Amino acid sequence: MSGAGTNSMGRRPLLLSLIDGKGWIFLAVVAAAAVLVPLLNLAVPEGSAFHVPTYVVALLGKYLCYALLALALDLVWGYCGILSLGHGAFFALGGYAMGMYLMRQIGPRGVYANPLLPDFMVFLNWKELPWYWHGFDSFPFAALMVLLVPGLLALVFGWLAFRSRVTGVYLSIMTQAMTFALLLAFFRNDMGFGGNNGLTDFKDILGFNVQAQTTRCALFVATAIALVLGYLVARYMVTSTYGKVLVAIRDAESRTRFLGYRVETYKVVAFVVSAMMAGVAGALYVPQVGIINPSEFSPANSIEAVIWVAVGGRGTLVGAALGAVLVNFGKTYLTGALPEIWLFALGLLFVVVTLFLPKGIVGLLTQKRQQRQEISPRDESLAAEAGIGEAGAVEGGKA
Amino acid sequence: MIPDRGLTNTVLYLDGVSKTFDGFRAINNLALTLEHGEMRAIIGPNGAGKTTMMDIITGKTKPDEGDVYFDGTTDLTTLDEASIANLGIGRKFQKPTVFESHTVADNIRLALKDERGPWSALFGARNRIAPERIEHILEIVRLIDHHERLAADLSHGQKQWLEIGMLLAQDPKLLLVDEPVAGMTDAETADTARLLREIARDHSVVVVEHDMAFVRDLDCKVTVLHEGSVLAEGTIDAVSSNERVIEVYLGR
Amino acid sequence: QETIKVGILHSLSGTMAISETTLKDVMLMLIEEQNKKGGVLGKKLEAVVVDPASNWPLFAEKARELITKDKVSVVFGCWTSVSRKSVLPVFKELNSILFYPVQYEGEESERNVFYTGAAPNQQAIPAVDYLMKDEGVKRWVLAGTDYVYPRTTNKILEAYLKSKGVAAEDIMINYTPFGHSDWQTIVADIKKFGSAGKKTAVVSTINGDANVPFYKELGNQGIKATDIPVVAFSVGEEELAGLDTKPLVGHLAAWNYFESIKTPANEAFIKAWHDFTKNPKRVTNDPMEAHYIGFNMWVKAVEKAKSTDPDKVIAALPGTKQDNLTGGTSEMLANHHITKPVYIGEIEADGQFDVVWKTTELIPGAAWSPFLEGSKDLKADWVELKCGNFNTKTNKCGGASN
Amino acid sequence: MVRLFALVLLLVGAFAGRPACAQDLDAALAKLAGASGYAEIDAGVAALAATGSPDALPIIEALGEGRLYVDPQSGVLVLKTADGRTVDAKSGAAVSANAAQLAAVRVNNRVRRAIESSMGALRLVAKDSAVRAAAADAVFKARDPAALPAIDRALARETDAGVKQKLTEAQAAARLMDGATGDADKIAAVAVVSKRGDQDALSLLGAAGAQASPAVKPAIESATATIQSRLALLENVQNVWYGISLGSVLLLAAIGLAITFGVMGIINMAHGEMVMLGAYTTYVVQEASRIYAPGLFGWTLPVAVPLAFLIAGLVGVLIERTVIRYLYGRPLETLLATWGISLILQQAVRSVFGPTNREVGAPSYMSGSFDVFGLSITYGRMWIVLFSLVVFLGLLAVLRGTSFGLKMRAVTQNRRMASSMGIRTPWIDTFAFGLGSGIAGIAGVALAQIDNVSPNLGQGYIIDSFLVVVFGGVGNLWGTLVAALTLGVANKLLEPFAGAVLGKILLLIFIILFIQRRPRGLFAQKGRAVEA
Amino acid sequence: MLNVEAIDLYYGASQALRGVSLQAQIGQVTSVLGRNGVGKTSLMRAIVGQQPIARGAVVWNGENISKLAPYDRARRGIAVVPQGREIFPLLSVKENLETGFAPLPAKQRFVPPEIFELFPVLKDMLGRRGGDLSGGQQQQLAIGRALVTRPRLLVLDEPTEGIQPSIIKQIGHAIDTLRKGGQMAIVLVEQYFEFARDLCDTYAVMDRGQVVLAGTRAGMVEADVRQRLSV
Ligand SMILES: Nc1ncnc2c1ncn2[C@@H]1O[C@H](COP(=O)(O)OP(=O)(O)OP(=O)(O)O)[C@@H](O)[C@H]1O
Ligand SMILES: Nc1ncnc2c1ncn2[C@@H]1O[C@H](COP(=O)(O)OP(=O)(O)OP(=O)(O)O)[C@@H](O)[C@H]1O
Ligand SMILES: [Mg+2]
Ligand SMILES: [Mg+2]
Repeated sequence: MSGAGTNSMGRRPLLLSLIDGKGWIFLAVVAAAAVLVPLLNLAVPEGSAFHVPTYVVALLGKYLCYALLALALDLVWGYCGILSLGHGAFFALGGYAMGMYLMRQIGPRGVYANPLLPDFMVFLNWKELPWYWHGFDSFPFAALMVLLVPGLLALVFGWLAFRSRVTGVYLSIMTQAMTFALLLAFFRNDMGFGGNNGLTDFKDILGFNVQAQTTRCALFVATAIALVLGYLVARYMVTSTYGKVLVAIRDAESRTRFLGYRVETYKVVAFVVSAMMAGVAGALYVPQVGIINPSEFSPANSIEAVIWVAVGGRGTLVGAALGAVLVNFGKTYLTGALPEIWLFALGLLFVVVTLFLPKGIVGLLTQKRQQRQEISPRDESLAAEAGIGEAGAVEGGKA
Repeated sequence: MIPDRGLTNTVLYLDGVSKTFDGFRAINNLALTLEHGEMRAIIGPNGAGKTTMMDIITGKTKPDEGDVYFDGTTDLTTLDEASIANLGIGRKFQKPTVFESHTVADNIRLALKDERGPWSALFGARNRIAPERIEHILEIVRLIDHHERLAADLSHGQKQWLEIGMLLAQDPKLLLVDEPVAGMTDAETADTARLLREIARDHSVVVVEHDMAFVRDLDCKVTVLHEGSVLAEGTIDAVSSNERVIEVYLGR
Repeated sequence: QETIKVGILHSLSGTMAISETTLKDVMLMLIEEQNKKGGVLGKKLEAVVVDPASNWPLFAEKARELITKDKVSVVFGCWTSVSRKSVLPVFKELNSILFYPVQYEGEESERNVFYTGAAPNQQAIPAVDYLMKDEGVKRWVLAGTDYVYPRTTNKILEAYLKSKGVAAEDIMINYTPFGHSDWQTIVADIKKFGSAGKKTAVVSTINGDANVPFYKELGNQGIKATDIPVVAFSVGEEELAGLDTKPLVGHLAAWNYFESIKTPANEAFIKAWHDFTKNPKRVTNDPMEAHYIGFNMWVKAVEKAKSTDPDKVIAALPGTKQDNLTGGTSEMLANHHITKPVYIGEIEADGQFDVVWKTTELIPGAAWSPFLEGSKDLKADWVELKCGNFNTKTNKCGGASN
Repeated sequence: MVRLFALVLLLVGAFAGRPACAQDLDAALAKLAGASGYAEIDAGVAALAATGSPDALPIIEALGEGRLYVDPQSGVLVLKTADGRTVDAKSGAAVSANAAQLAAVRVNNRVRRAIESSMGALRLVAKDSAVRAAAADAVFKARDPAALPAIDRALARETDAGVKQKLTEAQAAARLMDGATGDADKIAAVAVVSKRGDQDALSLLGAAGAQASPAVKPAIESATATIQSRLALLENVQNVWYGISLGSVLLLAAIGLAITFGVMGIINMAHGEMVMLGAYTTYVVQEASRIYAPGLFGWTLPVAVPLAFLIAGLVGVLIERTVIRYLYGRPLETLLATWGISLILQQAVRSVFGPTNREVGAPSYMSGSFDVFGLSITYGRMWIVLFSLVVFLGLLAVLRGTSFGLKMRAVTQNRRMASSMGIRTPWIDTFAFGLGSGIAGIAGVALAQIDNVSPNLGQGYIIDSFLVVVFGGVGNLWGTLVAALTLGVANKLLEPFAGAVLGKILLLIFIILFIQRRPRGLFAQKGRAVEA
Repeated sequence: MLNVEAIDLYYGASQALRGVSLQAQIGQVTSVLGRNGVGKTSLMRAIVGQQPIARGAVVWNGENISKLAPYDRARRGIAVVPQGREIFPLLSVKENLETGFAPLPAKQRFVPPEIFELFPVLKDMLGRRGGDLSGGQQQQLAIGRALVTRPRLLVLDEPTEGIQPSIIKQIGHAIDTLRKGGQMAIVLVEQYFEFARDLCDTYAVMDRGQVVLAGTRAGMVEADVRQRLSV
């Protein structure tokens, strides 16, 4: 008997206590990818078997962006029980901030050769740049906005919702309503974000051609770094006492209050950090895929992100990232290989994962530690968290 | 209404408190005062309003009318749960509620008295809590062998103990303990009484129980609630020989 | 045996599958037929089908995959403008060829893209002309889905109508979201607008799915074509197949092709289509014809260039001629648009269109509209000027650097 | 057109007077048969109508319905009768003609209008009073002074009060546009029109005002103002009705979800696909009717409703048995699984029925509209509103009036304990999910009337459905009803000011803010029980 | 009669019961005693089927019911008052009681009036949601609910928890009456030693997942039992 709490934090060096076994594997894989992929793309000649084609670099870059988004989502969902069905909104806002910067970089090279206005504005007879477009020609400003805009939205939304104790499905559906409202708003051409067509036809980023092979590799590496940083930040948060409080909130929100924790501030902090991470993911995504358009706000996209997390394993961080990469790889592969019936395959995959891997892929790997019975109390607490606890009554007692 | 000067010495002051749920008066013009360092046992029939009273004190329920003051000056009716807890009011719930996906040790860790803000939780002292403090408490509540288990896996009685441990860890000025010995063996009950008496030396304690032997062990003033207001108050012997108390509560 | 690969980039799932799946099928048919004729340059053609799933970034990704991984020589694909915009940079970067078969808002001419659908001047303007002259329409409702194609088309039409002396209060413009399904208020508004005593018509750029509930509501509120005709640019045979057309008889559509036009070429095409799909009820429509024209032009250009090398094919395409299905010969122009006839058809009870008007000659597609401020000075010419947006005022090729 | 109309009316007069002239008919038919271009066909119709021959009406009718052909060899007009025989247009004698060779006489909107008005006038003296009323309405809208004599005559003969009123209005309209009518008559006419008070009256007054004499003008102006204010009021009422009908659609879409999600706690992303299955069932039923029993088309919806319930319900049962039942106690995972199922169902329908829209028609009782106090209500919408209420009440009865409802709620609140109370939990789960799915299927039948029947149908409703259920308060059926109607009406009241897009955005923001005040929906459960 | 034959029960990897055997005769009360966490509740769950057993058998009236679902056991006359009350929070008191109708034939579907005599408060609160009741009221409801099913085996897991003394006495009387009716076997888990002792015919004391002491009330040595119950 070693006594309680020997593994408590603060006794071990920070990094060691921060990262567990699967974390190391994850970091190693991402780091290896960050080094190898550009190397094999740039240094190995095209004919060689080891050459990584540029399109694969772009593809992997996209997956990593999704992985970061999934990570952000897992932080709030896995650890704090906030099932956000609107995280795509933060991703898209980050994307738009970056997109606006990229648009401004086009300068007079647009089809109408207007030095100030992006093509779609000329096209719709806009005479001057709307005020909210100012400043986006500067990268630092845009980068700031990538963090600030999603963060601010999360702050306002979160502050309102958490203070009013909107929880469970109510919160989920409100996040969905939020992203849906943004979707409709960005669709409107009058909003000045290019309407349905969105922002596209980018030329330069920081003076480098976005389509150049080297730029792509650089963007890939930047994404990998962002993912690692995102992982470390998230990991730091969840392993600190803060993370324990988050989990406590997830399990029994009101009990946490009676211990004196301000649940709403804890939630808002997690939500804002998560939104900023999602924003960064979106910002890195845009130059790599070459377009940002309102469909990124579509509720289905956000739901898909939730699904990546679930497939990988909720509440594991690494699992979220893994799920994002795997599902998207599956999608890429299946849409090419089985274009006519890939939805069957994907749908089946989701069903099978839920039935046979209740804790996701990562759960499968670490399963032996916690085999669980059919209905254990913890499942019920999950139910309560989803707001299903109160879902039972069609008519209240007094109806 | 601000309580008069003489009451500033009270740790808890309730007066004229009422609470109605859908037309049902659960608390009815309730008055209760608790001195600093006092222990008080509260008994009363099921549904008398004991738990509701605790709900009102801890901010879970807002009273329809009446004064609720802590430390003589702080109006509790205007504060939320977290602020009240941070004033130094801790509570054990009637139905044990613990953090099921945390280990027993972490449950205690989260309860330990310390800064409660997210910054301190992220960067501050909360990450450097000495394990001895946790061990000490687990020792007291006899869960030391279970410290690594998830709270979800505890039996009902073990959860009761864990909640008592969390209350101890919180080290509040005022402890509200709702049915602490339900589901404990007689020996454990006696232990718990001893533990509470010890705590009461430098804390104020309100205990709700139906176990008369336990209440007797506590050896303190007893308040009997009935239909939301005080029916009788006094020593255990005095109240248990009160005819009304026998009629509505103890039975013959 | 070595083959020439042809990429097909149409959504087979998601919201656009409704429209695009047919185009994938017609491409497969055309390729099969060409192979029966011996293929191209002595090689067989091989179709590579992918599903971009109505997801715009996925369009770009799949385009990249087709070009770099599958090494296709040409891609036929896209429907929405945004999907085209999404793949554009990819085609430019990797220097490949895209044939785009759908009517669109114009304002674009790219070296790597060939636009076989109608530009606004090949659809919208003739339709309005017809209504004005033949139906005596004086009041106009421009109803559209809120995205770039309707916005632009309506801008062009508004300018055009005003130039014809239509007063501002006689034009009502209305935008709705994608997939709008509750049309009660708007149809009632149209009815109200139309009861001001002047002959009124609706010019609809309502997109895709929203059309069915729109027409159903028109029928329910009893707006008949004889009262307020609706002329649509996105409603073709395929869309009508999902509607009970009896209440809609007489409403109009403007296209460059109708299945009902009786020419030997068209009849052969329809027969081949029915045989290929083994479904005698499958209808044909305008974008299918656009692919037919585009595909044949590409074949001719490849044969002319004796190579599938994109640069050579791009150079060979302008000037290529191809008989269209409705009688007449379309030509690929230097601005990468083609010449097309314009037909106005009235909806018939059997879900087909009855052509009530057509242009006497083929109309050349214009990339840039003279009715728009920003583009009236622009000119596209990939043969002489090698520029898609040459500014005739400054004599410079705008945005040429890329 | 006006000219044509005059002709027709002349001829209406002629009916009473002299017998039709056979040569006129021959000439007119020849004209029609030889016509090239719409203008000539138009003229042919006019000539035909002008003959006043009783034989003209069926020919014009056939033309309007596209059943009139020219035999290119003989140049004779033939028509196909309703039962498919080919007969000589004039004599009605059967002719044997090669159907493929016959060239249809073509119509466009212009010709169609001519046909309509000529038939309208011909029908002013028809036997059926409904036909006469419709004809009078058409004449009102045409407001042609030349029609005055015919109207007067018809008025004199008219016995039906309703038709008489309509004829009076038509007369007033014609008088207002007539230069020859005196000011006093005109002012009287204004009064008649003003009483009618609808959009058509307003547009008539607008047109009349332009050519009115100074004496009449004030009357017209004040009448216009009255009508306008009345219409403005009416418009609000009309918008509320639109809102209710939108609300009923939302209710239908959401009500099944109120069970699978609201009561059972399954985050059922495949709900929309159940609605879609119901819609496709309707399509299949109608298709079968089209092929096998065209006469029974009106019955397709009553047949489709139970069938859709069964099919969607069975699919629901299947899903529950194979997937969902392993997920109780893991509500969040149901999101993942049902999302997968929804993809599969979508693709399955796409594979079976193809990706394009399928045609679901409206039986006669579902089409058209009627007026109550100037409010125009379409039959389809009215039935849908009623239908949604019936479904709602039916469900309410099942949940409150039967032990099934109680068991279902017990099972979701505490599965283990419910089982120990002797409730067959698996059965309850299966039936409940089947019921929710079945009701979604029923909704599909109704939604097929107003929306696309395509594999994407369900996706269009899923977000709104969740929003409605949550806004109303999860688990509260009344809440679902109120939420659906509130959202519907709010949407429709916002739309005229903000437009469809902005209106929807504002509504979403409103909901988000509203939930801050009531974090558990409109009909929130409160108290200890909820937190327990 | 109930016969629990050497059952093992696991929660995941951890074993909660090791070869536990227990008998309960019709017309008798069998008390199960033990400290916290020794496996009493686990044993009850095994009997009513809320937790599967790994080995051994639960035999009720000669039938091995080990594999039956809880609702099938309920249909064979087994009812449970679980630890922690587990009432349906959003159902009204009336509805909570009516859940007990499920295994009953139609003519027995009413709440026996004795239940309201025993717990008058339930009658006053029929319309209130179960979850709104006070702790003790919920416990009374849980007992009442079990009695609605007219059980022949009644499993009571700490039924007096949170109940006021006068009603505890009444519950004692009620259990006594039920026993005397001779129709019912009663298994009672109780920490309140005197209560358990006074009521039982036979008893079993558990420790660490095993039965360590068992016998009839007559042969009970109180000191031994008390020692097992203290720490
Ligand atoms: N939200 C509510 N709605 C309706 N009634 C309520 C609500 N909360 C409490 N009550 C009622 O108020 C009364 C007081 O309940 P309370 O829980 O305070 O009793 P108690 O004294 O703690 O009883 P016990 O000894 O059984 O725990 C009870 O009758 C209960 O049913
Ligand atoms: N759901 C569960 N998952 C894992 N372990 C559990 C679970 N429930 C109980 N246990 C463990 O099984 C053992 C026996 O628990 P049980 O609940 O049967 O005890 P008990 O005798 O009823 O105790 P109490 O008097 O506290 O109610 C305990 O060690 C407990 O920690
Ligand atoms: Mg209590
Ligand atoms: Mg127990």
